[in-house]
Amino acid sequence: MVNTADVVEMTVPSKAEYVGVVRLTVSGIANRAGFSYDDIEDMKIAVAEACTNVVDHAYSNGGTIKFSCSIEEEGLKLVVSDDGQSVDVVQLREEIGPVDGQDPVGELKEGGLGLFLIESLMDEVEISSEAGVAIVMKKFLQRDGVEENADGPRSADKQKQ
Amino acid sequence: MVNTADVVEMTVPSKAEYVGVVRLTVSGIANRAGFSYDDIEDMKIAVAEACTNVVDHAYSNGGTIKFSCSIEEEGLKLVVSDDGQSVDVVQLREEIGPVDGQDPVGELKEGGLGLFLIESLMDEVEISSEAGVAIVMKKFLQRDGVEENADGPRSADKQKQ
Amino acid sequence: MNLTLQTKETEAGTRVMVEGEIDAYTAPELRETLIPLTEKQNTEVVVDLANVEYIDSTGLGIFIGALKSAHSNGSELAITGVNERVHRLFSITGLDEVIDIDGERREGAK
Amino acid sequence: MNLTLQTKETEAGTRVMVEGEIDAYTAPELRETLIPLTEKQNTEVVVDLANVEYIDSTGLGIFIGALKSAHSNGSELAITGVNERVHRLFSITGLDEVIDIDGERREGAK
Ligand SMILES: Nc1ncnc2c1ncn2[C@@H]1O[C@H](COP(=O)(O)OP(=O)(O)O)[C@@H](O)[C@H]1O
Ligand SMILES: Nc1ncnc2c1ncn2[C@@H]1O[C@H](COP(=O)(O)OP(=O)(O)O)[C@@H](O)[C@H]1O
Repeated sequence: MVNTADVVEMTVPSKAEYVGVVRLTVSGIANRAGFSYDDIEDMKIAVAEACTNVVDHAYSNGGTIKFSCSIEEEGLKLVVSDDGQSVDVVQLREEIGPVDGQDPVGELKEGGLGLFLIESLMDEVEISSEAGVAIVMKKFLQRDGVEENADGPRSADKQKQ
Repeated sequence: MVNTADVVEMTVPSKAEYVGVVRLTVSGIANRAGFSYDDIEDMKIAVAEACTNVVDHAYSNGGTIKFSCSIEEEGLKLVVSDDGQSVDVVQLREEIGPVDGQDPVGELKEGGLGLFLIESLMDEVEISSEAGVAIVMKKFLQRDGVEENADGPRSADKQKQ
Repeated sequence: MNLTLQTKETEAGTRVMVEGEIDAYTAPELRETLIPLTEKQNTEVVVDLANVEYIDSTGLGIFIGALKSAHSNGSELAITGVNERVHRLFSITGLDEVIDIDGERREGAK
Repeated sequence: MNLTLQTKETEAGTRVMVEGEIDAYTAPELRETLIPLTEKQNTEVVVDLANVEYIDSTGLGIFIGALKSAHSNGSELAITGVNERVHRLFSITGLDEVIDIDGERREGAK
């Protein structure tokens, strides 16, 4: 339906009001690419998380969010990037995780779930940071045969508890 | 809500399946910019017509559709452009018009309504052609006081009949 | 963004129920369903657009093509169920003067 | 893309009906409604998410904030009406272990 290696590129101002615009664009592309409702919703969230991070953390004086999507045979490659502040990716990845139900309520953090959700909802995620941050996310079409885990990477931890 | 002079830019392959993706993006931007349902629908159609023209007429060997949208205080400026074949804009404008109800059915043309719809649904339209074609379309926010004519530019002709 | 078509035989001919969006991507499917139906002799094809949320000139062009096809085969094409938005497009483009829409064609061109 | 909030006084406290999408753009509105309600002493705030089509981490963060606020004021926060999609997000992030969702919180952290 959609040919291999088609690319959609987009630039929007780094403001909360445009995150929903990118989300709509993603849902359109994913719909045309033949993804299921659930996969489309997952991608909308993942891309929105990456865009929200740009809005919240990348720039001190405004800038743009860059979004690109390659429609490949195996699925979609979604990239969200910015030219803002750089981060220590290794340290960042160490901090990624869900809420710990053992923590006292008063000590729960209100943020820090964005990257964890991206990791949980997408099939492959790469984060890099040179000038700014780039996050490359993949979702594969028709993972028949591969058992999908509704709880994402979490479930392994849960069994240990 | 949305600040002056924000710009959203987008590039998609010149294929019919991506026209709907651009349309979704337009509806998101126009929603955020505070337009009414009817104005949003009008802009979706106008942008889709311009994109469909790129798909149908611009390239013989494939190419891209460029879409950009400036969110200005007075409203939205929507631009659809391509790097394909050029056209004679003066001649093009002369041919723009609705279906003539006096024509025998057998002589009706099946195409040729795209630019006419764009002219009818948008407040201002400029077409230019140097390398490729660019169409600049404006829709103003809140045209209170200015009487809107549901039938567009057509109505003047109708009264003459 | 997608289109669903359902076809039903009626006493007078055929009824086509259209649901979704009619644009450059989905229009070929509509054309492939509609044109063969209008090529039958002396029949009536009614297209129900009640569940159409979006239509642009590519879709309108399909109806002009179907009208011509019906006409040259001694058949009739009618459109029903159009909402206000869709009606507005048929009316801006003058198509409401040549196609029977909700039984209220204003001027006949034969 | 938009959010609509409706607040109703109940015997036990307040019920907030949320409709639409909760993201970085709409979340501040939800926060401004929700936090003051949870700051009342010894009350119960029930948030009905039955008509929420979309929520992401910004929205989830609001509920963590509301839970903390309720907790420190001796009040209760509960969420109801979540559909499968929304439940999945509360569950992936572990929030279903700390917030009462549809009366079925699994492990209590007090
Ligand atoms: N685009 C970015 N630019 C700069 N820093 C970022 C970017 N994306 C993520 N970060 C950093 O990673 C951290 C974790 O992000 P995330 O998991 O989404 O949680 P949150 O945004 O709620 O803090 C952020 O707090 C921020 O320090
Ligand atoms: N982007 C474009 N590139 C080349 N030619 C174009 C472009 N847009 C419009 N045209 C020309 O203008 C004509 C009228 O366009 P339109 O009113 O949309 O009707 P249609 O596309 O159905 O022919 C087209 O037939 C084509 O020749």
